[in-house]
Formats: sequence, C-alpha cells, structure tokens
Amino acid sequence: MIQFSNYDIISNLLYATQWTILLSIAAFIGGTSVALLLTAARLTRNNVVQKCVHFYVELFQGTPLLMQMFLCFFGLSMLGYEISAWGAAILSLTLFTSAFLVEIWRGCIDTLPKGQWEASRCLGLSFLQTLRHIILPQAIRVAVAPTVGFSVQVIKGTALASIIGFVELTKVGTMLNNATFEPFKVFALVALIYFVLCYPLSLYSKYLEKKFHVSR
Amino acid sequence: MSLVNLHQVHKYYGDHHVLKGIDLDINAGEVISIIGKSGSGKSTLLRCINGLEEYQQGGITLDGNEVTTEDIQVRRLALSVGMIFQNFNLFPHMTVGENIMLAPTIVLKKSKAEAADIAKAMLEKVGLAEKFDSYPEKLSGGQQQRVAIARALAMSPKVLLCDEITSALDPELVGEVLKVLEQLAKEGMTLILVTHEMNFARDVGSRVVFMHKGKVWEQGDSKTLLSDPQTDELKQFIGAVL
Amino acid sequence: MSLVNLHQVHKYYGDHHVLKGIDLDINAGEVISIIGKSGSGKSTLLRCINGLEEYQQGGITLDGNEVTTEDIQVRRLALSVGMIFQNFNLFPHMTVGENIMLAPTIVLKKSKAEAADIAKAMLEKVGLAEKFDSYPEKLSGGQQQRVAIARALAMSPKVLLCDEITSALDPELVGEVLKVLEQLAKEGMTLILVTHEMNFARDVGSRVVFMHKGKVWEQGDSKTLLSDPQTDELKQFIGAVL
Amino acid sequence: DVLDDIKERQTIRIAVPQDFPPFGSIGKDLQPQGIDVDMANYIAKEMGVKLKIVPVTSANRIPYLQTKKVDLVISSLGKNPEREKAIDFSTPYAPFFLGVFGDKKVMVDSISDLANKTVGVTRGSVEDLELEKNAPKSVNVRRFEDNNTTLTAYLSGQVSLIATGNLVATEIAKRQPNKAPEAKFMLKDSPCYIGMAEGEVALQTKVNELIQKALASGELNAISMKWLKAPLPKGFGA
Amino acid sequence: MLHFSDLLQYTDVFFSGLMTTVELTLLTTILGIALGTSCAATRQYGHPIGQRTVTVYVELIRNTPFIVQLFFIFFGLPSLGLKLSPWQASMIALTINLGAYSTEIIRAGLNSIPKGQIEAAKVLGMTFRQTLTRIIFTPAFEKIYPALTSQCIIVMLGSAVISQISVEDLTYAANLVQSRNFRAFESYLVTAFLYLGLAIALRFIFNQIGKRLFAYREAR
Ligand SMILES: Nc1ncnc2c1ncn2[C@@H]1O[C@H](COP(=O)(O)OP(=O)(O)OP(=O)(O)O)[C@@H](O)[C@H]1O
Ligand SMILES: Nc1ncnc2c1ncn2[C@@H]1O[C@H](COP(=O)(O)OP(=O)(O)OP(=O)(O)O)[C@@H](O)[C@H]1O
Ligand SMILES: [Mg+2]
Ligand SMILES: [Mg+2]
Repeated sequence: MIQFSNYDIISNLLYATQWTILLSIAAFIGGTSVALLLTAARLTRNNVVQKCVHFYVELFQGTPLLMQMFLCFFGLSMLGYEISAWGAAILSLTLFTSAFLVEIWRGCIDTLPKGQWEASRCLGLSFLQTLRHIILPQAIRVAVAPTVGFSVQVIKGTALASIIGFVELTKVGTMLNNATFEPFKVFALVALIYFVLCYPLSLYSKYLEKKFHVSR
Repeated sequence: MSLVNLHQVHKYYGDHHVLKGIDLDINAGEVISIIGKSGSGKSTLLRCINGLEEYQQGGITLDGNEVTTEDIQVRRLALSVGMIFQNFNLFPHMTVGENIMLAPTIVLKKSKAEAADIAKAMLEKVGLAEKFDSYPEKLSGGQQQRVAIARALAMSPKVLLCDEITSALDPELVGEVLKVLEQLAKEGMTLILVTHEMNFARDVGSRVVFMHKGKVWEQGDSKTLLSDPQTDELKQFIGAVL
Repeated sequence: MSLVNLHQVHKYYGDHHVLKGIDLDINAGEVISIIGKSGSGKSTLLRCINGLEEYQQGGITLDGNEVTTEDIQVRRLALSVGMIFQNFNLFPHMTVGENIMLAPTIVLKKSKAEAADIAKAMLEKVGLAEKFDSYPEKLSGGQQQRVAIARALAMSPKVLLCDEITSALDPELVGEVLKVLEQLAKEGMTLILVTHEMNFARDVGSRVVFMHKGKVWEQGDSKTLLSDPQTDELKQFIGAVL
Repeated sequence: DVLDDIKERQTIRIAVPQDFPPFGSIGKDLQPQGIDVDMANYIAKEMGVKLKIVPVTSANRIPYLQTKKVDLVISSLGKNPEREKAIDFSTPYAPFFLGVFGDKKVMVDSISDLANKTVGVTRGSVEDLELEKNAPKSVNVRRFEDNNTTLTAYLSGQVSLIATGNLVATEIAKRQPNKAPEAKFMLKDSPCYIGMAEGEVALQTKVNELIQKALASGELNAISMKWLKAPLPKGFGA
Repeated sequence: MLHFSDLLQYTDVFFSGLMTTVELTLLTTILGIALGTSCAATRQYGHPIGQRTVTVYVELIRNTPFIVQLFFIFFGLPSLGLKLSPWQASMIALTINLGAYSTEIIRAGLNSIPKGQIEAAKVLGMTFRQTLTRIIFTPAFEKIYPALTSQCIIVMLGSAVISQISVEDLTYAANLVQSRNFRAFESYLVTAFLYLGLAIALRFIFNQIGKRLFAYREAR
C-alpha cells in the first residue's frame, strides 16, 4: 500500500498550485481583454450595443460559474466543438471575469465628476479626445485597485475547475484526501495555499485604494 | 450686431418648464451680471448659450452663428466661448501648465512651445506664473479658480461665461478672483456672470439681469437697477441679499 | 459667576498647536461672535466648549461644572449646551418632527405626546410649523437650518453654539436663519457664534472675539471693535471680508 | 468511424478512474494506476497506438464518451438498460460485485432493512440506480459527485453505510484497517465492461477481439492476480 | 439535436432542487447579514481584540475558495468530533461566507455616515448605542443596500457548489438528471436559466423590501 508522507502531500499540492496559478493568469488575461473590448463597445453610446453588453453582464453575473463551466465543457462538445477541461475552464473563467470587470470599470468611469466631461466639452475637445486625455487617465488610476481586488475572485474561481476534472490545487486536494484519508490536514493545507496566493493581492489592492484616495 | 442674441428661448427638463421665453441681447465688451434666486434658471441660461444644454424653442446666436448641442457645433462654439465653473473642474492628473496647454495643442493644433508660451502668459495675467508645474490639488480654491480662468483665456474666447465662480471659495479668497475678472473687464472682454456678489455687479458690471421663475424679470444699467429696483420681486431679492 | 469660562486652554492636534492659551468669560444672555481667518481655531474652540474635542491644558467650566470628553460628562453637558452645525446634520431618515422629538423622548424620557408638543412649539418659533411631517431633504437649506435650531432648542439649552451656520446657504436664505437667531438673542438666549456675517455681528452681537493663530487676538464690544480695530491683523481681516 | 480516427491519430484516448482503487487510483506521482489502467495499456499496445489516459469521475465518464472527449471508457463501468440506450458495451473484462457496506454497529442484513437509513453512494453509478430501483422508499440516499467524496463521507463518519463495489470496500480495509467497512449484503453482480460511443461497430468488434485474446492468453488473469490477489472466477467472460 | 422534452419527466426533481436552493439562500441571507452586521459593528467600534478577531475571520474567508471552506467544514471538522449533515454544513459555510463579505460591505456603510451625524447625536445627549441603532444603521444600510443585494446573489450562485457534498439543490438536480438521461447540455442549460431567473427574482424581492425599509426615500 502507498503511504503518503507530509512531504509527499505538500510537494504534490505545490505542484498543483502551478496549475492554479497558470489557470488564474490565463483567465485574468482573457477576462481583461474581453472586458476592454466590451468597455470600448459600451462607450460608443450606441443603444443596441449597450443593450447587448448589458445582457452579457446579466447573463454571466446571473448564473453560477459552475454552470458556466459545465456548459462550456459538456455543452460545447455536444454542439460539436471539441474542448478540453483546461480550455473550458479558461473560457468560462474569461466570460465570468469579463462580465464583472466591465461593471467594475464602468463604475470607475462613472465616479469621475460630470464637470470633467463638461469642462472638456467647453474647451472644444472631441469625445475621443476627452476619453483619451481626460477620462481614461483618471479612470485607470481608479480602476487598478478594484481590478487587483477582483483577481482574488478569479483565483478562487479556478477552484471550480476541479469539478470538471481539471487537475489543479483543489482537485489534487481531493485526490490526496482520498489517498490519505486525512481531510482536516489536506483541506487546511489547500486553504492555506489559496490564502497565501490571495492575501497579498488583497493587501495590495487595499494599499492601492488608500494611495489613490490620499492623492485625490 | 450683437455678439450674443437670445430670442424667445424656452427650455424644459421633462415637464419642468425652466426657461420661459428668454430675450437677451449682449454686445461685445459688455459685463452682464445675472442675478436671481436659486432655481430661477440662471445656470440653465448660461449652459444653453454654449450648447451644454438643449433648448426646445426659440433661437440663440453667437456672433451670428446658431447655437445647437450637436457635437461639431459645440466644438466650434468652444473656440469663441469660454466657461468657468463653480467648482473649477481642473483636470487633477495634469499640472497647471498641462491643464492650460491641453486645448491649444489638441484643439487648435498649436505646437507645444507655442502653447507653453500662451499658458505662461495667461498664468502671468492671473498672477500665478510660478505655479506652472504645480498640480491643482496643491493650490488653494482661489488659485484653482484663477487657473481655470487662465485655461479658458488660453483659447482666446470672445465671451467668458462664469457660473457663480466664487461661491465655493472661502470669503477671504473671493477678492483675488474678482480682481482678475475686473482686470478682464477693463481689457474689454465680454463677460456673462451668474453671481451673488452684488458689490461687484454694481461696481464692475455694465448691466444687471434679474431672473425670476425662468424669465428675465427686470434688467438695466447695473448702478440704477440695484439702487432703484422696479419690481417687488427684485426689491425683495435685494433686501434679502444685501 | 460667568456661564462659560475658559482658562488658558491649549489644544493640540498631534504636534499641531491649534489653541494657544485661550481665556474667555461669557455671561448668561451674551451674544458672542467669534471671527477670524480659516484655520485660526474658531471651530476647535467651540468644539472644546461642549466636549466634542479634548483639550490638553487649562480648564473649561460650564455653569461651574468642568468640561471633559468623557461620555457621561458629554451627555450631561448636552442637557445645557446646544450645538448647530454648518451643514445642518439633520437625520435624513426621520421627518422634521421626529428629528426634534428624538432627543426629548430618548434622552429626557419625555412621553411622545409631550415631545410632540415641544416639537410643535419649537417649529412655531422658527416659523416652520407646517413642516412637521416633511423629510429634511424636501426642505431648502435655510429651512433645514431652522429645523436644526428647533431641534437644539427642544432640549432647552442654556447656551447655543453655532458654527458658521449660514455658510452653506444660498445668500437669499441667509436672512431667514439670522432672523431666528436675532429673535433668540432678544429672548435672552446665550449665543456663541462663529460667523462671517459682519453685519449681524455688529447689529445683534454684544461682543466680538477675533481669533488669530490660535489666540484671542482682540475682543470687545461689537460696535466699537468692528469700527475701530486696534491690531493690524483685525484691520486686515475686516478689510478682506467687508 | 472512431477506429479509423484512432489509427489516423496514432493515439487512443481512454477514460480511467482515479478515485476507485483497485481499478484506478493515484500514486505518489499523481498518475493513475490499477486494473483499468493496465487494461488501457494492454488495448493501446495491442492496437499499436499511443495511449492517452484521461482521468474521469463516475458522474462524468459517460458525457466524456458522448462528447467524444475519449474513445473508450475503461472505468469499472457496469451495464444497465439506461446506459445501453446511451452507449455501447464490450464483453466484460473484470469481475465486480456491488453491495452495501458499513459500520459494524449498524444492523442491516438485506435491502429492506435499509428503511429509514442513510446510505452514501456515487451519483450515476450502477449501485445508485440499483438502490433507486430496489430499496425501500424511506431510504435516505446521499449522492456524491465521485467515489472520492463517497469514501471520504464514509471515512469521516458523515454516513455509516455506503453502497459500492466489493473491491473498493476491500481497498478501504487495507488502507484504514480500523475503519474497515463490514459487508452487509450484495446488491448486484455487475462485472466491468468497456464503454464506447453508440454504433461504433468496428471499434466494438476490435475491442471484443482483444478481450477474448487476453482471456485466452491469461493476460486478464494476470491482471486480476496482480490487483485482486485472486484469479478470475470460473467461467468469466464465457 | 437538442431534446429538452427529455427533461419534462424530471420536472419535480428540478423543482425540489430549486426549492432547496431558495430555502438555503433565504436562510443564509438572514443569518449572514445578521452575522455581518455584528461583525461590522465590532470591527468599527468594538474592543481591539474583537476587531482583530473579525479581521482575521474576514480575511481568511475572503481569500480562500468557497468549495475548500465547504470541504473543510464537511469532511475536516468530523475529525475534531463535529459531525454535520450536508445541509447543516452548507448552511454554515454559506452563512460564514456571506457574513465575511457583508462585514466589509456594512462597514463601508458605517464609514459613509458623515461624522457630523454622530456628533449631532452626541451633542443631543444620546448614548452611543442609541446613536448606532437610531441614527447610523438605517442610512448606512440604505447606502450599501444595492451592494448587499449583489453579494447575496453572488452567494446564492456560489451555492451551486454544495451539490458536491450531496445537498439536493438545483445543481444536484441537474447532475442527477444528467446522470440518468445523459442529456448534459440540456439539463445544464435549463438549470443555468433557472439560476438566472432566481437571481432576477431575488433582486426584485430585495428591491421591494428595500422600498419598504427605506420608505422615507419615496417621500421625495
Ligand atoms: N439636469 C436637470 N434635470 C432636471 N431639472 C434640472 C436640471 N438642472 C436644473 N434643473 C431644474 O431647473 C431649474 C433651474 O435650475 P438652475 O440650475 O438653472 O437654477 P439656478 O438659478 O442656477 O440656481 P442656483 O442658484 O441654485 O444655481 C431648477 O428648478 C432645477 O431644479
Ligand atoms: N481633526 C483634525 N485633525 C488635525 N487637525 C485639525 C483637525 N481639525 C482642525 N485641524 C486644524 O486645526 C486648525 C484650526 O482648525 P479650525 O477648524 O478650528 O479652524 P477654523 O477657524 O474653524 O477655520 P474655518 O473657518 O475654515 O472653519 C487648522 O489648521 C486645521 O487644519
Ligand atoms: Mg446655478
Ligand atoms: Mg470652522
């Protein structure tokens, strides 16, 4: 019979952590890219486009991430698109991340005083010039903190990929638990590793938020 | 011909009738003080003149051109009308110099060097030459407002619209801003001010326009109007403010 | 014996020495106007008198009792000192009536009916009897401030502290609040006001206290002090404000 | 068809369990090992193609097949009518009995004794369907996503009875002798089959051929000896 | 290609799953907000030790995935002798989770109350407890009500995970149906829309309650 030492447990968990990190980074990059496109689309002030973005946000914020993963994983293949657990996880996390980031960023743009738009208009700046020189530079500064904060949600979201069989930290945790029958130890370690990944990001986000408020 | 002309301008916010047929003629070089109770439509009137708000009836012309809220039209208008706001609306992420140079470079397509020269000259004019590289947040309210004036002047407008530009200032800072306005008036700039500073209106202004319930209720030469109001409403208003 | 007595009061915010040895004696029925530049420590002084801020040296007594910032002490103090703020601080989720009745019922343990009678009487006094059931946000600034006065009066304080209570108001609303204060002064209420309204200070106040750099720089009878200031600093201040 | 695809790809993708010893469970290197894994290796070797192992759970192994994420499921798969509607089966390759196991203190001797008891089971497994069909209505069936979770639920004491395979129960006994579950009664004789997508006749024929060959050559018996420490039952696969 | 009709015979499975999800959501919403409120008040105004404890709790929960918390409570705690039914474990995990997030949200609400309001109460002679309950809570909750609503919905959607420990919620229903008729796409799609409907309904209900709670706003 195989015996797992603490060293085996920890080294296997750390090995799996790589996949959690990789999946998080991929999902975050995917999410921000899509969210950028959607934010740009939303700023066009075209009614139909805005409705579409709104629907997108409602849809992916209003359904469980787990369902989105199931649908991406089993659903897409049933419709004839080949997709791996890794691909389904990235795809669903991208949809999920972008839906939240679009809303977060919209909030950031909306917090800028209306006077900034009006002053620009009175100086003869066009809509795009106002965006480029006045709104975006300020909005980006506001947006960094909540965006970093949301990256924590993305990391935690990757844990659900274990349910569609993607082997990352949580999955290895359940596998090891089954092999060792030491749930208390294994899940405490898993939680600890997530905490070590997420907490610095949370702290950094808070720090940015404070810094921004002070410099206002 | 008059520089600014309003003819029977009506403006609604939804069902709310805010401007009820405004007629007004303003010539180049005049200093107009618009006074009136809160909610009487003073800000709305100013904002219609430079295309920030739509109006539903009547017509406004500026230098003979019709004023609308279309984007292109507003941008063209911005070349001849400057506006200064109660809360300054400086761009916080740019230095004072960059605030002033922005529109001359990207709207008027001037070179950086040229724009910088203009910015320096305008800062000189408002007495803040040494603040070129400061960020707005480091300035007092009075200084920020003077920068805002310099920013508007850098576009060499024909008219300057000022909406209660001293109301957000501590009383001891009001004077420095009014002094700048007085100087501009002396140099012949056309000014349209919404203001509560009655002394300024009387001493510097050429004409006072009293608005009440969305109408121009009474207007006339600033000294005579304020010392000898005709309508009860104006009498009451002057009584309350002075 | 004086109603309020300050003896060599020193106050620091961290290293920042804000009050530098204040001596002040105020008798019942006096109307004291505290004037001075922004940052001179006027608000801080008021807030020390009713225990909202700690002071580090000296002593303050009110009606013979020492003033400290201990909770119980502050609550006892609240029975004899009322305070009105620049931005009203009405409770937005309560009607005007509820705002006024709250403290009499839960602090003085009066019955609802009794508290309602008091509230009505106080609203009558400030001329807002008909607003009993309105919510604060539906009132103009001047009306809100009068409600705040009524709320303070409902606790039948011996002294009323007012910190720039007209500064947040549109000019045409200032008068209605000052009128209420004038009435209170006539009825013999002890008032300590931080104010920029020089006319009011001169005409209604009994004494003016000019603060400068954390000190009582000059004080005296309101009419003589304002028309004949002794120190350069006060002269300059009066010049800037009037 | 799929057989051609496999040849073209030069790789066969086979779904195996990773939480179901001795059929498939992970070693220290996190790689699956067990009867099903050996079986998969055998099939790939015989077909002369490379093997790609795909770990699955009991709940998702059929969707994997249906959505063509794998070519074969060798995952201790039992046969029942519902499944036969969805996929096709080979001939059996390993023996398996399903039963109810549990704590010594719980007195249960037959399926009717389950009334008002709580039984843990892996969702979508044959034992799940057996319980649903035959157990008294008052039984409280707790369904878990995979065998991992079912076993953990038993070992952590969350349920005192589980329905699972005899071999799984033996495996627990080996690992945690103090918590060894006691066999209560048998639910069903349910040997394991290899699953494949519906209508893939060529593939089915080929797989059946290979199983017959292994049976004849004693290869299957060797696998059984290696993992179950016992020869195949007499007449198995006949 | 798609056969939604195959799902019809499982209507009652979906329905009972939906009811479990709704039931758990409502219960944890109430308990979680109560927990969050007391933690927020402790963190904002309480004893330093209390403040520290709340901080640790909030950070631990906010920085680990819900599913790990759930597994820890359901599988890990029994080895300490604390055995919970799947339903109890889920309810506790969800409540603890919502509690942590709502602590942060409610604290932001408490922070948003202008200092002047508290001072006004103080100079009227009110005790701190009176100030908290009568002056601070209502406007603070009003300010953060939308954020709190969103968080409750997020927790409701996150509850999909509890099917992993055999709670028979909506996701469990989807998985069960899927394991019986092998119509994965259809049952997940239907379930996703059921969740969407639930989210919309929840927001609507919250809005209605909000209108009652903050009726004075309507007086404008
Ligand atoms: N964006 C808006 N939407 C709806 N109503 C508005 C809007 N802006 C102003 N109003 C209303 O129009 C009327 C006139 O407003 P306006 O701001 O022009 O008054 P004002 O004379 O400038 O007052 P104040 O001295 O307070 O600035 C007011 O009743 C106001 O409530
Ligand atoms: N809470 C505080 N913490 C630190 N410094 C403070 C605080 N409150 C006031 N100060 C400082 O104390 C000094 C006196 O402030 P105070 O508010 O008493 O002035 P003031 O005379 O009332 O001015 P104003 O007319 O602007 O209200 C100022 O320099 C101010 O920056
Ligand atoms: Mg206005
Ligand atoms: Mg002050």
